[in-house]
Amino acid sequence: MAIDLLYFAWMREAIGTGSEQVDPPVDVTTIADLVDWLGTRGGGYATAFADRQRLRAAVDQAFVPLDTPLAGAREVALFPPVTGG
Amino acid sequence: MAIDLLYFAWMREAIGTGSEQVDPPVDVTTIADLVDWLGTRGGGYATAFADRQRLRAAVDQAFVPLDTPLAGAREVALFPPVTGG
Amino acid sequence: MIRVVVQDAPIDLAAEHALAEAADAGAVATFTGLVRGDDGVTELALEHYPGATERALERLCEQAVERWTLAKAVIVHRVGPMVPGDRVVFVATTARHRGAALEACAFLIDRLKTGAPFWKRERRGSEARWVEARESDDVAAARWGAAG
Amino acid sequence: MIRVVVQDAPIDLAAEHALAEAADAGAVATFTGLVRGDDGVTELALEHYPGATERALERLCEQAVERWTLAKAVIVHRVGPMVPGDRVVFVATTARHRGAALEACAFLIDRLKTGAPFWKRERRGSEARWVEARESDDVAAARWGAAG
Repeated sequence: MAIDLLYFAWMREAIGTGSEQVDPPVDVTTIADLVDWLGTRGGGYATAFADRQRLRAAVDQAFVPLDTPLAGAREVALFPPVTGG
Repeated sequence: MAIDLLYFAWMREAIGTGSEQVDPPVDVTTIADLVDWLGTRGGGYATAFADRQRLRAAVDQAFVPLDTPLAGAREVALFPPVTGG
Repeated sequence: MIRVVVQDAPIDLAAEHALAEAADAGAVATFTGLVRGDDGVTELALEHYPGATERALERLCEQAVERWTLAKAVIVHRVGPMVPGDRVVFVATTARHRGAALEACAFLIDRLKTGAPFWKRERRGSEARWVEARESDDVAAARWGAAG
Repeated sequence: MIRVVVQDAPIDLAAEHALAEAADAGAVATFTGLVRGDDGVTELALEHYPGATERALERLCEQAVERWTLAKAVIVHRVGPMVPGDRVVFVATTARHRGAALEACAFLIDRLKTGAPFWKRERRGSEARWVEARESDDVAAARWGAAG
């Protein structure tokens, strides 16, 4: 099942793109699984997701914890803690 | 000793003037004494100063309690509780 | 920087806010009080004690600047006759951090309500009456500690 | 009335404040965050999550309107590159009484710092770095109770 991924801030810079579409294997059932799977690509992905304490996520534009199931997700965003305002 | 008196808001309206100069007798030593003495004039003065709970004062533009001595005062203002801002 | 103005003219919010801004202090909090027309008021007139008013407002600003280490404190107060929607008072406080700016702004408007010589007279059509002091204002002012 | 705008253009403070004013609610509190240049910053760039940002800010405004019975809640947030002195964010809250307006304004800016997807990158001359999240922002946001 294809998922649109979005990356922001320094994670976007580390990975080298702000968005991509992926089709993870069936055993990737949570956001944490997805991050592990992306991390196996190494390079910028491994750098971006090295520190899980500094990783935040949104599923279909709603902020969620990393153990949230991916079931039905169309858009997943991965980003560092916000620093706005 | 001449003192400039100022009245504000409904006390000014009751008395009929916003300012006047008075020369109270020597036994008028505090603001409370001054108010008593003005009250003996009756009419608007008696009305204005009927309720001491609703009377505030300033001596030379500094807010003070009614038992403050008049010694050396050049300007005394008498007015109701403020309602500004 | 302390700026205190008591004026008959309408309050120019854009100009006053620009004066409150500072590139070395990133947080500006403001409070603006408007004449409310929802309970039939057709005119609000403010009387004040010239000289004493400015002195009282400057004193409040000095206290706020010291207590919250403000870069700027601004109070612009309108007097005379106004209509619903008009700006009666504008308070702005500028600090490096938002907590200080917001608290100092609340302090100034609470204190201004009880510690500065302004009196309001409301008109509803042909009937005018002086506004009575509200106990809730004394309570709000008291939470900041003893009046200075 | 809720107004949420995320824009590249400079924030027009006079126009936004006028939109926040209402003749039937006399108290308008605002907070404006400026780019600070006192620690050598020459440029601040803000990135955001389009769509999710507006949704998050609207949600915050809805919570504030309900909790403090606001007449209006306005958040205008600038994104993209800015220089010291530029306005980054403008928050305005309008209520019948000043306590509600001031508290709601503090709530919105505290929550906005931790609950909306914005990221800051500071430039000092030729060197750029992403701003790290501050624990003090989490503490400030937490004092308003559980995030909604």
